[in-house]
Amino acid sequence: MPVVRNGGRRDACPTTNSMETQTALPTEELLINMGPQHPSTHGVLRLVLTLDGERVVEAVPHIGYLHSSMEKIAEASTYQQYVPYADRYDYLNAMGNEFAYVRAVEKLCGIEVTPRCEYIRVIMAEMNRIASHLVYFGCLGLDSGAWTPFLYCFREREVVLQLFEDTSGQRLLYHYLRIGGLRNDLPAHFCDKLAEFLDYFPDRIKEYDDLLTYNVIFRNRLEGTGQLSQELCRRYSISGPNVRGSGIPYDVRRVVGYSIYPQLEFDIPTQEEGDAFARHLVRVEEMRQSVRILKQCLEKLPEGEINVKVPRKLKPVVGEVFERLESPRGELGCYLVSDGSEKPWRLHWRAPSFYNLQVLPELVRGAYVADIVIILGSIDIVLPDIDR
Amino acid sequence: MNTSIIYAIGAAVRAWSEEFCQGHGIPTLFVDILAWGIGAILVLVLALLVALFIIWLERKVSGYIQVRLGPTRVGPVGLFQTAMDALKLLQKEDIIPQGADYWLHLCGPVLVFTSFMLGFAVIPWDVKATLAANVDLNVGLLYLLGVTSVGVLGIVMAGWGSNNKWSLLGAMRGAAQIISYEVPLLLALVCVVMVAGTLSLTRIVEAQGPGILAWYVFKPYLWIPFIMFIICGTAEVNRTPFDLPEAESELVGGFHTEYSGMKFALFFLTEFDHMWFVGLLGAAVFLGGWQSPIGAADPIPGFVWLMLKSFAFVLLLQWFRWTLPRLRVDQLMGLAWKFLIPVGFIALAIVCVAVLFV
Amino acid sequence: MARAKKAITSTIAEAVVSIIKGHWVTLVNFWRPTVCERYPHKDKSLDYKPGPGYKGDFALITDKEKGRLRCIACQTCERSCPNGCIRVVPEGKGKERYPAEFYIDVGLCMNCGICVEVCPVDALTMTPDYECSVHDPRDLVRNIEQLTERGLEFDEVSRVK
Amino acid sequence: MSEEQDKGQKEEEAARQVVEPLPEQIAEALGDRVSEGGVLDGVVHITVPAEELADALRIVGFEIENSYSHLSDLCGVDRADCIEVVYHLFRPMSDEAVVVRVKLPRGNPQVPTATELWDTANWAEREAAEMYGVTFTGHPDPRPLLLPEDIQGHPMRKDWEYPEEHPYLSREPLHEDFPDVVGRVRVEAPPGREEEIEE
Repeated sequence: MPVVRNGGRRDACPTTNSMETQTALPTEELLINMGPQHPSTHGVLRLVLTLDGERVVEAVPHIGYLHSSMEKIAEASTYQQYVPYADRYDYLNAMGNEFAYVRAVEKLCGIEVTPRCEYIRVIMAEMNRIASHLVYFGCLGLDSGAWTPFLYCFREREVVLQLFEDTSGQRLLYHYLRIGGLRNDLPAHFCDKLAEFLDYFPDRIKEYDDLLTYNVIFRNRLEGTGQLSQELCRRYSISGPNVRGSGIPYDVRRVVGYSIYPQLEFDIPTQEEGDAFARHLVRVEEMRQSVRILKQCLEKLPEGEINVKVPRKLKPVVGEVFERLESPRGELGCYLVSDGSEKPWRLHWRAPSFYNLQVLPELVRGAYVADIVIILGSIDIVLPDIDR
Repeated sequence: MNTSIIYAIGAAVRAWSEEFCQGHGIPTLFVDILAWGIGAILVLVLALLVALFIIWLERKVSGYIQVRLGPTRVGPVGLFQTAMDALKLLQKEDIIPQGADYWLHLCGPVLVFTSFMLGFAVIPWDVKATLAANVDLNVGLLYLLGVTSVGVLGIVMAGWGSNNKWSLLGAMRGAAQIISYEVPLLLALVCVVMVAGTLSLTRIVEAQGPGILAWYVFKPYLWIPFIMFIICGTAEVNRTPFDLPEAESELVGGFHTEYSGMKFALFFLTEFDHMWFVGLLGAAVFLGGWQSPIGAADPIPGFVWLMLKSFAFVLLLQWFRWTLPRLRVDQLMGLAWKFLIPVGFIALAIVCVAVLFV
Repeated sequence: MARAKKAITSTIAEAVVSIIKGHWVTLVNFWRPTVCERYPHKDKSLDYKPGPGYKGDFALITDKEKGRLRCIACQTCERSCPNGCIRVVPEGKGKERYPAEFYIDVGLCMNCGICVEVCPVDALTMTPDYECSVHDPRDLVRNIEQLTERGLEFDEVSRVK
Repeated sequence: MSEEQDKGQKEEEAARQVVEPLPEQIAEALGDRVSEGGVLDGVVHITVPAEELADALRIVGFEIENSYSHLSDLCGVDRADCIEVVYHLFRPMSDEAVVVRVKLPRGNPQVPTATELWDTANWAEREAAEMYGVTFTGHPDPRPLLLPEDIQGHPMRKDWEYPEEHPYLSREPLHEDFPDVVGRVRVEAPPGREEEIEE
């Protein structure tokens, strides 16, 4: 009598079929905890895996280990005081988070910022996108067993972080954007240093591609792994490079056209295949597009004031606003409800990783254990972003 | 050069043993045991020292490849860093997890370490100098492969005995991988055996004659076996791109997850010594062992040449490790069974033809 | 959309080329200058100091002419700190108001710099000192003596130039 | 703030309060399911009663032409007099939004789940459920998501209070000068091993 395994999900594991008809050996599924302490879960994520040999039958993610009550803190602090907290939940995209929050508050208060300020904000956001994608690239290399790309990516990221440090005084959690402006203008050497970096960075991307992206082992690991169909994308509200890897050119920078993005020329890279390799290629291409955007920004960067006058006691009108922008991980939303007082009544982050991670059980079903880390890496999550 | 320093040391040890036994009235049977015992201790010490050096080298090579510095603090250019690490590991508490099988847990690393140390018995260090001084085992290659494959058992014991599911997965992968890759490795070596006409490692080296062009690696019909040997050798020592049994990003260390202190150090030493061992084997089989590249009239001792050649292999494996990502388990099996083994048979056929007609 | 399978010969050729390319990259980088520094063993060339405007440890600026702290103990920084890591104990009234005690818990601080920005008399600054490690978390609370001493080097608030 | 500015802001506020009527397409499709609705700053706001929510979401999200099928965000809001669940729907590849909201009583807020329409609502609903105490009827996996199992009440509600006693968190200040900074992690030895951890 054939043994029924996989909880009736036999179709998900095609290679085990022939084995089952031939042997009647009783086998057991292996229940195993991946995380919370695991090097490849990118933080403190716990996956409860049911394994059939090396095949995944079911994966249940457990989150909340890094929950830090970011939304409750917002209700207890004033609008200005919350800006440094906005850095802290998606720490790889601190500038982007500040950008989203500051834009939401400005929209609520009807504040128009100066053109130079907008340009500098976009420069910062795009530099942060490069830094974030570099971390992604290096970590995916680590997940797939290649150590060296990680160090190379961090070498280049170091340049970006140094520029951030010179500008904002911090390397990771900047608190550079202010409601109605910025902390300070760019330092004197900023534009030259950035232009120098932008000159050699595309060559370095090519080097990474030679080292990792087009390596045959890496390609074989990624191609066909974690197939994300357009239907899944819709059902799970996937956004960012993940959805673009499935052939949907959905980019909030283009769709909403916030800030000065409509005045800049850049492509939305897409790939049709929807597997981990497609998502990887999209991210690599996005780094090149960010370089393009940054070059245009440096060219067009207007002179002038960076700050507009904002009352120290900021009291927006009663109302609410949902501000979306494109973080490196996808659609970042900031839902802000004001009751007319100095403090936000309610702040909710539409965190891209939170929505993107939910699709993981669908993607890893039937895959190998080794594929889990690849799929997780290719979705590019940040755990504090999920738990907030 | 008919004799060598290593041979002279071996002969001196033997002479001393004979004298010692006669002087104390010990039966002559123990002369061999004493002489080989001293030789074995010398090789063990050498192997440990080389392992320390290779670990340092690995750190430095990886450091420079990754635009880092590697160890710099302990000793000149951090040379004593690994010795200090070994000391630290010696001091550490030996943790045995709850529910672990004590004896399996203990025997795993010991068996892994022992099995490949036995392989050093037949490595030809220099002219006429194996571990047993002038004794040459005529089935050396067979013995070597047989002894080293016992190490798989140690890995499985370690994985099963740890009572950890990740370790178990790592051990299963390790067993499958090492057994699979022994087949193409054997095919590659059989090609060499056919060309040399002997299973004795000493004779294989001797058959490669003096001078660089006589080495087997420069015979076109042995190129495919040579590349296969490199691939399978990397797989046998569980190094990237074949480090699936350990796979720190997937299995959190695999079969040695639960080990600490000296038992972990044994695994660690074994991995790096094993790498050197593969280098020695490769040097002996393909690069002419102790043979000098410029012919017989070379004043440099053959032992030095052997070391240089084996370290070239070690550096190559390190270069692989810090460049390539890891294969997935099904791709690993596919590479062995669907690609390397058919290619091995083709290579064997080519070598047959070459041996008959060249 | 699944990927198309390739012919085995082109796969092998591509594989070999890709692996050689990867090794070339690592070989090139082997000879590139390293980016690591032997922190905290500072060699002469590695004496890193962050630029002005760095949000490091705190200092209270002394008004050199009057020979007293600029701080007027208005407690604006205390009120505006998001984490509540500043305590100021004022003494005196009107123009004679000065801080008797000034505590900053650097362990609680998140280096946002709001306190420096809101200061009406530019009395508080953040310095480029980034080495704040201590063995006891209680030592992370800076008192007025430490803040004043550190501030003697500064005439103005450290700002990005 | 000067008077002029104040006046300007009030005018602006008044301008913002002008609500345009719902677009015909949505108004027709939803019929009398909508209890409140209008367009503010180009965003369609709809309030529906809890029992009509499932239908309303299906109609707006999938059945009308050019439907708003991208569920961008789902969250709860404490409105003092009621608990609100807010759904931010967007047209795919555009910035046109519909905000569907449902007002629920504070006592026993119940609302049908949206997981059948969007799988992504799964975690978002779990988060709203534990933070605001909203019961999503028909939810396939109604476990708590982010918070520890032993937490009392629903912390994002405005009337929630920090518990006096907590097993892991101490209310004692670390430093005497910061008496109100509490909530640091308390190191406590497990029972029977007290002597191993020294203060």
